[in-house]
Amino acid sequence: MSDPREIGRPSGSLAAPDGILPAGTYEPEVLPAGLTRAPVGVNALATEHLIVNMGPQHPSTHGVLRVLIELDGEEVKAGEASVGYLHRGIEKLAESRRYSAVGTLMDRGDYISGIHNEMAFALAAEKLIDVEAPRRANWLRSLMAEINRIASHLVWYGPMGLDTGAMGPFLYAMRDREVLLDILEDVTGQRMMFNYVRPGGVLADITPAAEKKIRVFLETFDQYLDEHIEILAGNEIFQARMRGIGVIDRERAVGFALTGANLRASGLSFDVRKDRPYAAYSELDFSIPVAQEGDCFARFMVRMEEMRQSVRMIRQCIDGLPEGEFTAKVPKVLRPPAGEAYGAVESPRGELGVHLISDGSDTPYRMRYRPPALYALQVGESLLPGVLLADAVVILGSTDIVLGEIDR
Amino acid sequence: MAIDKLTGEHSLLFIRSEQLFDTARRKSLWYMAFGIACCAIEGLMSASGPRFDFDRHGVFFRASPRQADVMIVAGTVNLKMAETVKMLYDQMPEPKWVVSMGACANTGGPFREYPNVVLGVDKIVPVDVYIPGCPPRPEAVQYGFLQLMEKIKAQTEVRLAARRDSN
Amino acid sequence: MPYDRIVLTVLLVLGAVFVAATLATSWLLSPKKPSPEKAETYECGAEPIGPPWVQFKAGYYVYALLYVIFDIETVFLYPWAVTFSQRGVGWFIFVEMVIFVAILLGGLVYAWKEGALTWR
Amino acid sequence: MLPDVTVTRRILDGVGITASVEEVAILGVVCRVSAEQARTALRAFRDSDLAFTFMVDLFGVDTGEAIDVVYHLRSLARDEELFVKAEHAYDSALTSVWKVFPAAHFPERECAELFGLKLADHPNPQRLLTTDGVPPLLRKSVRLRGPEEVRNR
Repeated sequence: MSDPREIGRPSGSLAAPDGILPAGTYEPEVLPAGLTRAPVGVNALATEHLIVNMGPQHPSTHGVLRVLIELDGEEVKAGEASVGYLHRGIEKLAESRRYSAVGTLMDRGDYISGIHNEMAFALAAEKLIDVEAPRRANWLRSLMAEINRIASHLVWYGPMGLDTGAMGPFLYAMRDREVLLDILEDVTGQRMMFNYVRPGGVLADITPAAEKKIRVFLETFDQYLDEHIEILAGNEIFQARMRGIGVIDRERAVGFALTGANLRASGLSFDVRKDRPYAAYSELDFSIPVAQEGDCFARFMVRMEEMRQSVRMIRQCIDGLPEGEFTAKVPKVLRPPAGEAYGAVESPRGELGVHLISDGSDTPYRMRYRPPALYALQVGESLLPGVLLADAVVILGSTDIVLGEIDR
Repeated sequence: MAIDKLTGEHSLLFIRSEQLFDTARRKSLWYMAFGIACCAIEGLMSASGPRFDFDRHGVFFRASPRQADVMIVAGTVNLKMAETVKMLYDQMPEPKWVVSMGACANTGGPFREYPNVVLGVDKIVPVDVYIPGCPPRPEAVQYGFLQLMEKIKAQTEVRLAARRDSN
Repeated sequence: MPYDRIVLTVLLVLGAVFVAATLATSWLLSPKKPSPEKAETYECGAEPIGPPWVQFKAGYYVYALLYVIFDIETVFLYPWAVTFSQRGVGWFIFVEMVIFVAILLGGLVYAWKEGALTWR
Repeated sequence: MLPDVTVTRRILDGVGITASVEEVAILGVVCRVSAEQARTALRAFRDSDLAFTFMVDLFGVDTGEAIDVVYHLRSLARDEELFVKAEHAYDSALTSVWKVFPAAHFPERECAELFGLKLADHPNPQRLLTTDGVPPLLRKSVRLRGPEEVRNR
């Protein structure tokens, strides 16, 4: 029997020694940058690295993300994210859609928080045609956005429990999310692809049935939220898995252009709702949760606290909903004058911006969709070297990435 | 089946057993958690969540294709994803079925004009049940699975009828 | 044959038959359609990169070894615990078992100090 | 909210770049630079007292005769925003500003791939979103599929 190490060594050509491995599974000649195979000529105790695909179909990559991980036993030596498995050309298709129809494309960008996407596009379009949405429309927008934010945070919170090995929180999260989806469906008519926020205002007014459901939700959710925090955050195994893992310091956060809860967990309190107020956020009183450590647990607690603030805002929106029109007089086919505008929104994943360039025709000339999750993935990828494999999963989960937004 | 080697492919003895096995297969269709896009959140997460509970139909998600009977293609399949879909389909053990969920997987959906999107997953793998909608409601996904169970039962009848005529 | 011998043989026979029966049924009844694509290693739907037969980290092997040692120790504890109360002179047997466990614990402490249990 | 135009022009002159800096109607202050000077301009803005340390976004626009790569900068300290546009000819090279703003790693790969530019001194110059052989899709010259092609799929 020849030396077993010899069998595994790639012998120049891609052909495998007979019978051990079918030819196809050998490594392609060009390795992705950043991944280096272990040095050839292994001395007695040194270990060779194994390149593993945490591939497109993986329960804990929150979508079709493929991460090539170079493993030395349990320790990740290098990692490279390969995206593009859900690239559907939202920006290119928007160039051939009318302004009222681009909202449907934006819903399917970050498919968990559709209201925020539509609002980003609506704000940019309104800046171009210089129309201000009426006050009631702005309050309805903030109300729906905060409901959508809690639903989106719950979709992040459930799998966060799964990533750290807790099956229970996922079911609690889905139970509360169904209540929110019912409210969204009553008002907008759809559970996920709302097409509710249009340039100039919103689609429809809030129905009394939805208002009653919101009040019922407000009474119970605070207690549920404490229950969520106690179940997961109080658990010391969860804390051991999250505290001190994936620390992002302030310079790395700014350098990698992080936004949203990821940035606020590293100590910088930049929030589009406070620094660039839109919709009704200037009239609502809410605080921005900021943590200093910048590790996975800080990101977790910042998002849980954001849900509590959203409940506070929903209560204010419901009680103080002003009277009046819910949409401004806007022509059915928008033809904004030639120009450029940038509209930004605080989506659950960060600052979601739409840079709209119009040339006077009824379809946008160019629409750039700023994906906050793409920058979160970049930081996640840069944190991988030197981390245990189980922690790599937790880091990617804690940055709350959605592949629909990264691939657009 | 291997036992058929002992008693011949069309043996009369095992007609009843095939129906028995298909009933067992119908009542426990395990799908491969293969969510690509928005349909995954609606069809896999919400449908298997506590409210629209999929488990009552015996439908449960499995992470790997080795233990899955059904492959749900929930989302848009683009050129980069096509090889993965084909590879995963090949790696599933027989008997296997494919459910194409959502307008994107059926025929390209709202992104059909984009050259990078494959116009429907049936260009890559044979599809048994198409579920319309963008995204289809969780009830629609469960109705799609019930139709798949009917289809499995119907396939067995067709095979048995063919066998009865041939003898 | 004395009564307990019969019980033991029946137990062994039943175990063997049960295992053989389940394996045989699944081999007989499951449809077999092998194909080269199906034989590929499943790596999340992507092409596996690099040969899997690499010189792997020894940590896993040491973990498994420690587990096997303590597994056998518990196997020895069972008969001792069952017969412990029936015998007259309990003390002697108790001290003997404590020595046995102590020796194994010595091994564990050595492994722990050598860093066999840490992952890095 | 808007940086002072004369201060911006002074920073650029300090680095030896004569570029047009003007205030566009809705957008804000836009500074046009040539492709080669893009990196030095960005480094100057980042290290200047205006402190544009946060790169919000990087994307391309096909303006018919060339490709405008737009760098959207933000100064967290002074809460100001600035757009730097660098004009690149078709199929020219996009020099990476990865050392100035690490956030530009992925967007540059995507912009180069969807607009058909080549990547110069980039840590991982591979395609980000599409597979090899897919044309530069965001260019105006690449058409979408027609209705009949979609109908008889």
